[in-house]
Amino acid sequence: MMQTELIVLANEKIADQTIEMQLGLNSDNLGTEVQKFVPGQFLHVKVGEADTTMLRRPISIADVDGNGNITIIFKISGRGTDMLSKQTAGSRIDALLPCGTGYPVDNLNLDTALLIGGGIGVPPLYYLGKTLAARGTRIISILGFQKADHVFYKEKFAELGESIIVTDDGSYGEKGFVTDCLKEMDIDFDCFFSCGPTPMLQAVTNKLTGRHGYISVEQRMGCGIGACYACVVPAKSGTGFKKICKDGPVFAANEVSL
Amino acid sequence: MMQTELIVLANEKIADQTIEMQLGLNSDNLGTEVQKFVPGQFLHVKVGEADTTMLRRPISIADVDGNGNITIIFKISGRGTDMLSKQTAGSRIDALLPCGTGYPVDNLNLDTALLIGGGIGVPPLYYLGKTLAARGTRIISILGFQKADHVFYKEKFAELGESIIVTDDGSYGEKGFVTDCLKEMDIDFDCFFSCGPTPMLQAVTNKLTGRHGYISVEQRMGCGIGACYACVVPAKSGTGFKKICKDGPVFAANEVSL
Amino acid sequence: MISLETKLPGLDLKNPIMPASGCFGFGREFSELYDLNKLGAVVIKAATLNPRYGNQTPRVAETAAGMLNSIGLQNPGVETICSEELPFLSQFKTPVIANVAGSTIEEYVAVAKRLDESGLIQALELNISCPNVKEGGVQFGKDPVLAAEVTAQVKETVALPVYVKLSPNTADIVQMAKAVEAGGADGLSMINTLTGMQIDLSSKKPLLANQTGGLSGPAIKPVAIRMVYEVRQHSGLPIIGMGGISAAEDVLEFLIAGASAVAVGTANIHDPFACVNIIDRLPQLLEKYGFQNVEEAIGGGNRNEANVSRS
Amino acid sequence: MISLETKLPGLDLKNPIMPASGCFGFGREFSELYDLNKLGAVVIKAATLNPRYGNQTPRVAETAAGMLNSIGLQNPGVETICSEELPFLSQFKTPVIANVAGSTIEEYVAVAKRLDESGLIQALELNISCPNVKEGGVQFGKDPVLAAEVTAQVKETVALPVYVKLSPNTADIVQMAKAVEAGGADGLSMINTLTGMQIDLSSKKPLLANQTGGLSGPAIKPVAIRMVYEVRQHSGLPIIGMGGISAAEDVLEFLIAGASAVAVGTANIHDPFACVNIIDRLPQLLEKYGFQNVEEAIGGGNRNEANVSRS
Ligand SMILES: Cc1cc2nc3c(=O)[nH]c(=O)nc-3n(C[C@H](O)[C@H](O)[C@H](O)COP(=O)(O)OP(=O)(O)OC[C@H]3O[C@@H](n4cnc5c(N)ncnc54)[C@H](O)[C@@H]3O)c2cc1C
Ligand SMILES: Cc1cc2nc3c(=O)[nH]c(=O)nc-3n(C[C@H](O)[C@H](O)[C@H](O)COP(=O)(O)OP(=O)(O)OC[C@H]3O[C@@H](n4cnc5c(N)ncnc54)[C@H](O)[C@@H]3O)c2cc1C
Ligand SMILES: Cc1cc2nc3c(=O)[nH]c(=O)nc-3n(C[C@H](O)[C@H](O)[C@H](O)COP(=O)(O)O)c2cc1C
Ligand SMILES: Cc1cc2nc3c(=O)[nH]c(=O)nc-3n(C[C@H](O)[C@H](O)[C@H](O)COP(=O)(O)O)c2cc1C
Ligand code: FES
Ligand code: FES
Repeated sequence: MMQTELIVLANEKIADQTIEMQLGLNSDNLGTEVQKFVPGQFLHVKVGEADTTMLRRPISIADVDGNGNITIIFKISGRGTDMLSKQTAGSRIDALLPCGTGYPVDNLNLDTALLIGGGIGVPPLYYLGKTLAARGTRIISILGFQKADHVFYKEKFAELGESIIVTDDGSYGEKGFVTDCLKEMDIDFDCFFSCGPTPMLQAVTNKLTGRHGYISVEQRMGCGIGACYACVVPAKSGTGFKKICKDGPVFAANEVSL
Repeated sequence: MMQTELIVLANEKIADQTIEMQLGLNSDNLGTEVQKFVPGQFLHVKVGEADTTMLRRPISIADVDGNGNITIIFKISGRGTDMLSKQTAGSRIDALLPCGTGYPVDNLNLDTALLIGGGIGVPPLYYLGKTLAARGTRIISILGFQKADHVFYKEKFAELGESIIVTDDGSYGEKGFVTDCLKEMDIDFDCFFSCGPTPMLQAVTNKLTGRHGYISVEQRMGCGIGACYACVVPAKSGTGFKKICKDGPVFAANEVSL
Repeated sequence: MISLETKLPGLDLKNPIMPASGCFGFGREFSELYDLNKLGAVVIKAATLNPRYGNQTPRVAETAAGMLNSIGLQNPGVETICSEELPFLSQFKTPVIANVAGSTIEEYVAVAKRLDESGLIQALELNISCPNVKEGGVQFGKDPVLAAEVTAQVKETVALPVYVKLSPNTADIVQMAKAVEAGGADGLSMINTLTGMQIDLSSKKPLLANQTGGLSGPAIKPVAIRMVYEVRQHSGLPIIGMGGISAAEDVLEFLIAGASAVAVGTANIHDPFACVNIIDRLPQLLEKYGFQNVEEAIGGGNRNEANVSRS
Repeated sequence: MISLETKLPGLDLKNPIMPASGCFGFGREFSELYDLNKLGAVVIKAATLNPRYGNQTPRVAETAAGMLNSIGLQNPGVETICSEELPFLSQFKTPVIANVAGSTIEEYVAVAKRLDESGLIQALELNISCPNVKEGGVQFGKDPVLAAEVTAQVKETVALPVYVKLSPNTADIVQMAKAVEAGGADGLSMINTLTGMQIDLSSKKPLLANQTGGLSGPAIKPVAIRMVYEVRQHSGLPIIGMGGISAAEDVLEFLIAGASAVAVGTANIHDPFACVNIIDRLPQLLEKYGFQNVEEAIGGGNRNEANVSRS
């Protein structure tokens, strides 16, 4: 984990209030480091100074390309993401990276992976899907968005495999929640991977109890590196706890109590 | 007095850490209003948001041109003036204006005016000198600066009349303080006008006790409009007080206790 | 149409926004900028029995998301206020709340009485919390017994509703609130400033001539919200909330925490149109968060906690 | 060469900068970013007798120039801290100060004793000021008699120097300082956080699960400076100053106000290199303001006030 300045290479609006940002490294030496970043890990981004925005914002790694450039996708949902969205090509962004523990892709040997994402939980699943697909895993994705103009990366996920999109109001794809799809369809998969708001994760893990799977958990964070205890989640086994920013954000589905 | 947005027309460094900035009005209707601004009045400038810089910065009007454009000259001496110095052509600046009571130029009929300025107290004297000169008054100015690279507007003051420049270290003009010049020279004048740091004003008023004159007083300000009582100075006559931002910053030399 | 009306003892407010005492003088300067009829009420600068010059300058310093002031209750004295300032304000259809300070109970009572008799104000705000002058009532603000006593004596003398302005420089704000409630207060104003200091690195001394000053502005908002919320759980008195309000969102935070109206102080210094901008924005914001009117938002956060006791 | 060395009871510091308790865990994470030998000292997260899970999440909120936290003294318990965390820190040539919390005097004493016996720390910091757990010692921080008592009993039990960490949520910080001085404290740490709250407009409830949290960051610096300055006038105890430090200028402000060393809390969360950046910048800044070394700057603002009494 390191602190570095990333350089904004591109800033594009890809859906309502949703920005895709390409970030480059300020040193070539780091390129190979970035290649080792694991899907599910995140950047902890300083979006302003202490007087405007004291806390860093956690944003998932949505992709890493062959040059070590990083893609993030985020929704403008408050002051910090609004400030971040105004950073254009050439701006420098202070980030801690890579933060947290991602999906254990190296230890998995899967035929079929089911990705279940909701809203701003979708971005890390793209990097995950791409990584798994490159290893020959078949990818099925179910992605939920609020409505049509919130949808992004539909083509990109379609390229990875079968992809179903649902919207809360049916304005794009199926109407309903991702869990409705789980109910209706009889999908064959070895392992599921889910990222999205906590109520969605609860619904998904309830529906898929007993299945092998991983979830990525959200929480308000302080340090983002495991030092402040802001972001804990109770471990399912007894009285312990896990730090989302360090032990997570990815946990085995049966590891933590949501 | 009004609140308005001024548009930065030009931003030029004219001496060490010293910026000359041209500000235009965002509406043509105000042009004639600005022509009425009195030398010695100031702008109360919002240099950032409440979380970075809560208090506005008072900056004197250094000139007003025929189009109603305003010139300010300021020294970068802290966070606020540093932020202000970064505003380039096209930026908009929220200002209260005109603030305070200026030199009573309309009520004066002078043969010779002596302007005594120090450092960032020099700017308002330029607008004063220009206004008086236009009415046929002979202008003599004594301007003090720290050292050579702090000097600005020497040609402009020379155009107005006789102009003596002193620096603390003698690196430009005479070595010493403005009061040294007062001592050495036998200047004939009807009225003096002084603006600069409080110790200088004290020295000047001591030296020129009994002479007809005006001084412009500095103090840390809150509202800048007379509502908060941050900026008072004791009146010489007994127990009263004056608000620098409203009754001043210009006072008759014997009106207030420094 | 979202209604902004709210009622407090003695005050029928067209909207819950008023400038806080000390940041608005006696209204004259602001009346050059906008129509004071737009305001819910006006709270004037503290009045004392005799004119006060206040502290030495410098009196203000800028801090992170806030400021320090050590004005020291400068004011022309209650007599001049009644004869010269209040008549000016009475041209507006906006209730006036007079902030009262003193060094002794007798002074509080005398000032309150004079203001009451003037017939030109609608409520009193007892400032038992000015941190900037030793004899500025701050001892009343730290001691619940004294606080109750000064409240009771003023209440005995005047017919006007009495709001007591509490200091945040206390370990137990609820105790103070209950004390003045027992003393007969009609409402609470909270909070005044937190005592703070800034060191000037060049002179190696406190920047303010008075050494300490009162911290205000967004920096203190979390403390103010906490105190309003806590007091609301334990006292039935209506609260005029303040401390760091600079946007309509902040007003809503105070209303939900339990304030029935709010005062805006420091924000006026940063932006003299702060109050009117907030008033203009408030209806839209209430609507966004599902409130039909201001009354509905008040205490919105405490609904589930049920019993607001009157103990 | 400007010397940054400063001496406090039990602590020979190579520089006056240490991370504040709770913002640095037990140092492991930060040791991945820089060499902890650079620090003047390390203050570890609060230790209690048994492991504590702490409060529910969310536990942090952002405020104007600050943040609220309601961690609630989560820690693995003093036993695990001694066996697993302190040995890690002892590889560095940097003194370790252990922050001690408890619900009873007995718990404070037991935790302090265990830490003392470990031989792995250089000083204790009694946290009698955590606002985030009812049984977190906060009652000790509000009551001078209890504060003196817990200090005295810990002092009786341990050989290590004892610093007592004071809460700013009090009407009279000097009284608290004098009480713990009388109880035998070797030094003071000040300040802990101010109790605050944020309302989440969407849910219409306090954002933090614990409702209230501790306000820290630049927002509170003026309160901290004032308290350090006031206490310095009335107590001879050395002070570790903290509250809102994010730059070397802030450190100098604390030193001049009367602190002998400082702790940096929230700034580490904003920028994990905050402490080392400040340490790097400090010599140049001391020079700029005419100080030959850190010792000279301490209390620089109080020189004319003369007699720092020991009463
Ligand atoms: C591990 C992790 C990965 C994430 N990845 C992404 C991503 O790839 N794309 C994306 O759009 N969003 C992502 N989020 C959510 C993102 O962090 C929040 O939307 C963002 O912090 C909101 O900041 P703001 O300034 O816009 O909102 P504000 O409301 O101004 O934020 C105030 C504070 O609350 C925190 N906060 C508010 N909402 C959230 C939230 N949902 N989760 C965590 N903290 C929050 C902020 O970080 C900040 O500290 C992720 C969150 C986590 C924990
Ligand atoms: C009526 C008046 C007219 C002025 N005209 C000019 C001018 O034309 N050109 C110019 O360069 N300067 C002028 N000044 C001084 C100018 O206001 C300060 O230099 C400026 O406010 C410093 O702000 P800062 O952010 O750079 O410093 P900081 O130290 O960051 O300021 C912190 C706070 O202190 C206040 N402050 C600091 N120094 C002064 C000071 N000398 N006077 C008043 N407030 C101060 C600031 O306004 C701010 O509130 C004038 C001051 C007054 C009172
Ligand atoms: C410059 C200034 C002067 C003040 N004068 C008074 C006063 O005379 N009486 C009083 O009760 N409060 C006074 N206050 C406190 C404010 O009324 C208010 O309680 C406090 O500033 C918190 O609100 P804010 O953060 O919106 O400023 C003053 C505050 C400031 C900044
Ligand atoms: C996340 C967090 C956790 C904290 N935990 C503790 C703690 O365990 N013990 C303690 O004495 N203080 C704790 N504090 C208080 C800090 O040590 C410090 O006193 C306070 O935050 C003020 O300093 P700052 O403004 O630099 O953060 C904590 C503060 C924060 C922000
Ligand atoms: S955010 Fe600090 S421990 Fe996770
Ligand atoms: S600055 Fe407010 S009265 Fe002058």
